[in-house]
Amino acid sequence: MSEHSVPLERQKWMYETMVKIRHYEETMVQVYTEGKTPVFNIGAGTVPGEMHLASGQEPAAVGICAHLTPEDTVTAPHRPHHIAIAKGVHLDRMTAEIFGKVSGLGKGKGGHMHLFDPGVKFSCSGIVGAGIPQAAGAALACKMKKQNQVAVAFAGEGAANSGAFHEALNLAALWKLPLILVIEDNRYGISVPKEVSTAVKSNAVRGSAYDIPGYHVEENDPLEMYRVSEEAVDRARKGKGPCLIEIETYRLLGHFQGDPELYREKDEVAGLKEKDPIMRLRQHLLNQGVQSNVLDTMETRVRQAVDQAYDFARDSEYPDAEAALEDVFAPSIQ
Amino acid sequence: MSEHSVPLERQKWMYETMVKIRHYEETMVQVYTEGKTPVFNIGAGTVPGEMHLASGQEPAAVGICAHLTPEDTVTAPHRPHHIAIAKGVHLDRMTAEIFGKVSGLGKGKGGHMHLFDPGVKFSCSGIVGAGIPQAAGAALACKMKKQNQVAVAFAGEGAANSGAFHEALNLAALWKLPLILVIEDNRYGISVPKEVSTAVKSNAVRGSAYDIPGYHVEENDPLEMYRVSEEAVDRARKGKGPCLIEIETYRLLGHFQGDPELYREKDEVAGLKEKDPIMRLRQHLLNQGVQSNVLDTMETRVRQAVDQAYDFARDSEYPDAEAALEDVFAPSIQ
Amino acid sequence: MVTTKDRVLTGNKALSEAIAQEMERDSRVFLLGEDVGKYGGIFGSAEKLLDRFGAERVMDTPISETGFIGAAIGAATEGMRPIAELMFVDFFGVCMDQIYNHMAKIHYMSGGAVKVPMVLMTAVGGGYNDAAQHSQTLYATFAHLPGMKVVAPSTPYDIKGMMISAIQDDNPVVFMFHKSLQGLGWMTPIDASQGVVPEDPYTVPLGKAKVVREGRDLTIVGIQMMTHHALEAADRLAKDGIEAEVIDLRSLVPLDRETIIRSVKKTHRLLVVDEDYRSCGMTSEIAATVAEEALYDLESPVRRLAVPDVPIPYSRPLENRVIPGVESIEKAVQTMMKEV
Amino acid sequence: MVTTKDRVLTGNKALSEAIAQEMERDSRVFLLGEDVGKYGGIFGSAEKLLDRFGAERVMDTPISETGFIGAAIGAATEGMRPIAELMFVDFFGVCMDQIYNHMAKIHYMSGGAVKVPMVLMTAVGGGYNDAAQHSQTLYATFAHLPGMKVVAPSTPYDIKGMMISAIQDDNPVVFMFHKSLQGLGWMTPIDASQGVVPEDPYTVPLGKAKVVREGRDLTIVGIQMMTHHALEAADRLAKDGIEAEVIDLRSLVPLDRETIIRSVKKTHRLLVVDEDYRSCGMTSEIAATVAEEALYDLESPVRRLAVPDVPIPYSRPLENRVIPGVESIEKAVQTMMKEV
Ligand SMILES: Cc1ncc(C[n+]2csc(CCOP(=O)(O)OP(=O)(O)O)c2C)c(N)n1
Ligand SMILES: Cc1ncc(C[n+]2csc(CCOP(=O)(O)OP(=O)(O)O)c2C)c(N)n1
Ligand SMILES: [Mg+2]
Ligand SMILES: [Mg+2]
Repeated sequence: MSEHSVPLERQKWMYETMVKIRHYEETMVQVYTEGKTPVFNIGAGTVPGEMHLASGQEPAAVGICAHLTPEDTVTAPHRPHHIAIAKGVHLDRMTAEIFGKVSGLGKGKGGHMHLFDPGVKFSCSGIVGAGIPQAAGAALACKMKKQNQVAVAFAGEGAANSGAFHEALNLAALWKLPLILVIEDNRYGISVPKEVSTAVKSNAVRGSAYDIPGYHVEENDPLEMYRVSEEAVDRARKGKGPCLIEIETYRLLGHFQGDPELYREKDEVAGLKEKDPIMRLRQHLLNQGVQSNVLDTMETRVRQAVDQAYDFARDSEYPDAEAALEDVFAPSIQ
Repeated sequence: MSEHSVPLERQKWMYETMVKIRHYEETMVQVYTEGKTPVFNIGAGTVPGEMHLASGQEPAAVGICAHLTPEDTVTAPHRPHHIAIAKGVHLDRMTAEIFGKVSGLGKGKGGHMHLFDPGVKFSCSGIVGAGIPQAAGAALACKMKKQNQVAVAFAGEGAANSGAFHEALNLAALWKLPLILVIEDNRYGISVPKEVSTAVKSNAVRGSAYDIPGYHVEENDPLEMYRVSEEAVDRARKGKGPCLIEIETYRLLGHFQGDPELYREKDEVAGLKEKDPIMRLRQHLLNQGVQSNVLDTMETRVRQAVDQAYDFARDSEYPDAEAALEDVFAPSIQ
Repeated sequence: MVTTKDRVLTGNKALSEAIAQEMERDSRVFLLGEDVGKYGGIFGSAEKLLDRFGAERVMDTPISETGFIGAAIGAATEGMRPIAELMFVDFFGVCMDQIYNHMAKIHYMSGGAVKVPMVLMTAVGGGYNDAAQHSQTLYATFAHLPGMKVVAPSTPYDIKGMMISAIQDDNPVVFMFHKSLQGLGWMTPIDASQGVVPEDPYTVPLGKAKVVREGRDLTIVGIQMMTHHALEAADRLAKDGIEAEVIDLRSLVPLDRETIIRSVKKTHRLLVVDEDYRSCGMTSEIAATVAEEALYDLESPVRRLAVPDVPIPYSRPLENRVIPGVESIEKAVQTMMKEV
Repeated sequence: MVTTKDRVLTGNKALSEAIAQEMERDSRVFLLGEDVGKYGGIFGSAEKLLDRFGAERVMDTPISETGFIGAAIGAATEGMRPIAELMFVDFFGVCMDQIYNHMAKIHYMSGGAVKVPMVLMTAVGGGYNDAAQHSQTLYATFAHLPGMKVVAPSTPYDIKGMMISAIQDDNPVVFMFHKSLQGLGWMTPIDASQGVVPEDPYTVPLGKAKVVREGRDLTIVGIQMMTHHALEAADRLAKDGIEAEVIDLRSLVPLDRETIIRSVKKTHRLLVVDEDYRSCGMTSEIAATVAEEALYDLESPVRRLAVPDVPIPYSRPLENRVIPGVESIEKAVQTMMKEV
């Protein structure tokens, strides 16, 4: 892991945030099974519906969000929690949304794939690729408003084969939009390995189809992600246009909870766990002289925040059934 | 104009076919105005509806179709006549279709943008980009049938910014399909110049996004198109996979007939006419010692074929109105 | 009555004037789409806007409908008020995901926290032999899916007023203009494509149908071109003593069921005329509404005229066969009046 | 009566068996889609097919629906007989152009010269809290547009028989299977997802509705899950002396209007229940058909139950509110029987 130029404070923030994300996702693994045992039933329990967790993919989220402000826009795909947390989405209301509670970000209407927090300009959606043009539009708005905000779209490596990817990148390049596309290459789109879906090894080469830089981050390295993102965000803020970053990352869990994962060898995940980026960054911080009790304090703090969010969600009320008919249209007058 | 290795017979065929296409399109310019003067009304006259002509773009069509057999598939876009003629579509029935007659390829149901001649595996459509995945599917069928046919998709440079382009090329590259994508860069998508629509100068570079060759043919050169296509078709037939060819070509007429062409300078077309590829190839043939009366005879022959096609169309009957309700579904049993 | 002081505009000029006035008023409004710049929109929706507002607010786009409509959504959620033009409604299939899963649902999915104030403007309609992929109206394709307002005005006056309302609306509005009603120099000139349009900005509410001809014998509901055909048929029928009430639907979503039901309760007969496909179309919805809410007021079965579930054929006699016209309306009414 | 000799299969096994048998019979049949290989289809439609037929005929695709559905069309016009899986019908918006402008229209536009013998198979339905972009049925979105057959079977027997018919049909067929009726191990187990399925190949005709319960008091038309809810409601209503006739629609295009009308002429009352959106939906089309063709047979207004034109919300009480269920059907019937 190279270390050039990542300020210690940022490293600590990344570490803390990755721990927070991991604890969030691991808690969700548990919560999601509530009411689904002994027989797994996707529609039952505390949290029903599909659940796409991102344990292992923390570096993609923290490495770039470290450079963003609440005024920068982020769109995320169906696997959104790590990105939402790194972007600073309201954790209590996000969790309540996932629980389907009225105190949730979307009053329970959106759910885990549809988290909207306009306070920090975060959104996500369940349609692969769809967030990329929308982020381009947010970047266009930044440009039109002549502010120096940027927009970041996250997408999986599978999404890089969707038409939306191509159309949005061409637009962004053409209009020199402050857009950064982060491709989280976790090797799979559900069960389909990258080499079965993608004609090129690295999507970074696809930058040349739009005459924009394509960066490649190896080995799920949060510090390298930080450095590359710094350049990418800086370019975008300065009006130098879009770029794409592909990061090699790892999905420690199934595509969704309940995935039998028959498409990968059992020991693949064991191998990935040995390379856990959180452990690696922790070791790296210790190597730099950070005291382990400092890290422990951080861990305790974020664990508490996560646990509190789950408590908040649990203690909240379900929406009234009739609320289903509201919010189709906003009051018309602007 | 370089000349290496194009057999004279093929040069003559290209010349003859280009003359045929040009005469076809110039006749259509006239026929299309029938019933539309003094006031132009798109829905009136002998041939109603939109009319996209390809005068000037002959080299793209003949340069590659010179390498194809009736068993190879071609899909064309909304500007299809030159390609159809080069592919050997039944000219009488094609013209009758454009006239809306019952003797037409589609019994008058399709029209100028929807010409289907399964006899020579030609089809076209009015939706930009849509033919590319379909050609990939035809190429897939060739591969599955273990025959050495290929499929060629034609598209405008504007279409190279559509999602269909990206998805189809990735598929074709991944599956090593015998697909050749020909991009006719006529500088405009309707009124929008290439530099306003496309983030790269040449779409040839986009081949690298799929790890396939991208060829670039300059200056609307039919012989160069022939040579590049030879390599492309040969690769495809040998199972070496897809490629894309972009040819710089020129649209001598408006996007459609009736286009006021306010988006380009008047003298642009005059300049293009001076570089007319048909004149250039004629001169080239004369330089190689072909007698001008040989060329004259060819010209007369194809002019007659074209005129006959228009006569056929004119003399044919309109379909019975009730036929509109037929052909929605084929008889169900295969 | 048109006085000499009244300004007569074509549909397209009413439309581009509405956009210009809103762009003038509100710097957040901008326009993007294919050929909206120098060309001014293939159907004249953006006439002269580039000259007036420049290329930053009147943006030609690549042929990337998912890309630029998606971008409009992203810009709208960031507080801009984009108008995106989908050149022909027939092309919806390359970008429908952005339209129906995002533009239309973000407000709901966010529990009302995010607004998507944008207009998706698109040309609809046939009648000039542009065949199966360039002649559709697809009204019901949009009206079936929740979360977007869908309007289809039929006069220059309503075009201007409803476009201004659409731009000012905080919701996504699909604004369908009919090619034949744009009054373009290269289409069949028809009276209906011209009309009196006040110069000052004004709004016409979205969601209200309009009785455009009073009558006692039956109700004809029309949409856009079909309203004009219905009016002409009504004039002919009046000579036979049949007085048709004609309703111009104007808005598909919200649907003004009250106006329709009120009329049917008066006339006791209903014919719905639609340029869209018949099955699961606006004719179905309106007929069903009446069967639910005014069944006992009907004195004869509901009748529907629409494209008979075939793609739009190219050849003139074939297209004429499938798109309802004055004649087919007249005939349908005559038959209905004999039914009891 | 199920005898010990009868084989009971889940919906997904009936479906994958149909595909396997057709692939066995006809070497032109192949399958492509996301996760149809090792995974066997997210909803089990392709269970064990990869092992049996290999990766050349059971092809995992990239997430490129326009690409691979377009490719299926191209292969079909070249004489292959592809089955393409669109994982969730909700994703139609990224590929609808290929589906409705090409797959569905090529036969017509070519004047019958080109055939497009393919199946577009897709999962529909909600009820397990998968929210606005993964819970729709969108029946009418497809049924509105001409040129494709659209079927929605509700029993394992019909799933197998109709899939075999669909594959053998020379037309494009949109085959919608309902997730809850696949009998998957990770969904709520319901009786309706299992049924007797003969091992030998057989066909069930496309385009025929089926009376699945006879009754004299009213007709309930259901589609897929809604048919099962209607049957359960009918059993409950029978205890109150109300005998509902229940029709399983099975095929949306062609629509079997005769079976519906025949039933309404007998029962004189109609309730249509649909898991799709209400406006311009199948409920509209069926209600309109009856208002046209059996108006005088109706003894009370037609009633429709469907998703009330809102996106499908995530939270359990909200989703339950908008998707019709046994209770809401029962209540609607009780109200109807009091109406005259
Ligand atoms: C347009 C579309 N097609 C298919 C799907 C179903 N789907 C959901 S996630 C997914 C895989 C996505 O893979 P990738 O982009 O690599 O993201 P990852 O799940 O690996 O994070 C698929 C196919 C979808 N949601 N949207
Ligand atoms: C999906 C789609 N979007 C827009 C159009 C409208 N349209 C027809 S042709 C055309 C321009 C095409 O440009 P190009 O691909 O360069 O082909 P050319 O017309 O120059 O031959 C456009 C925008 C369409 N037919 N389909
Ligand atoms: Mg992935
Ligand atoms: Mg062009």
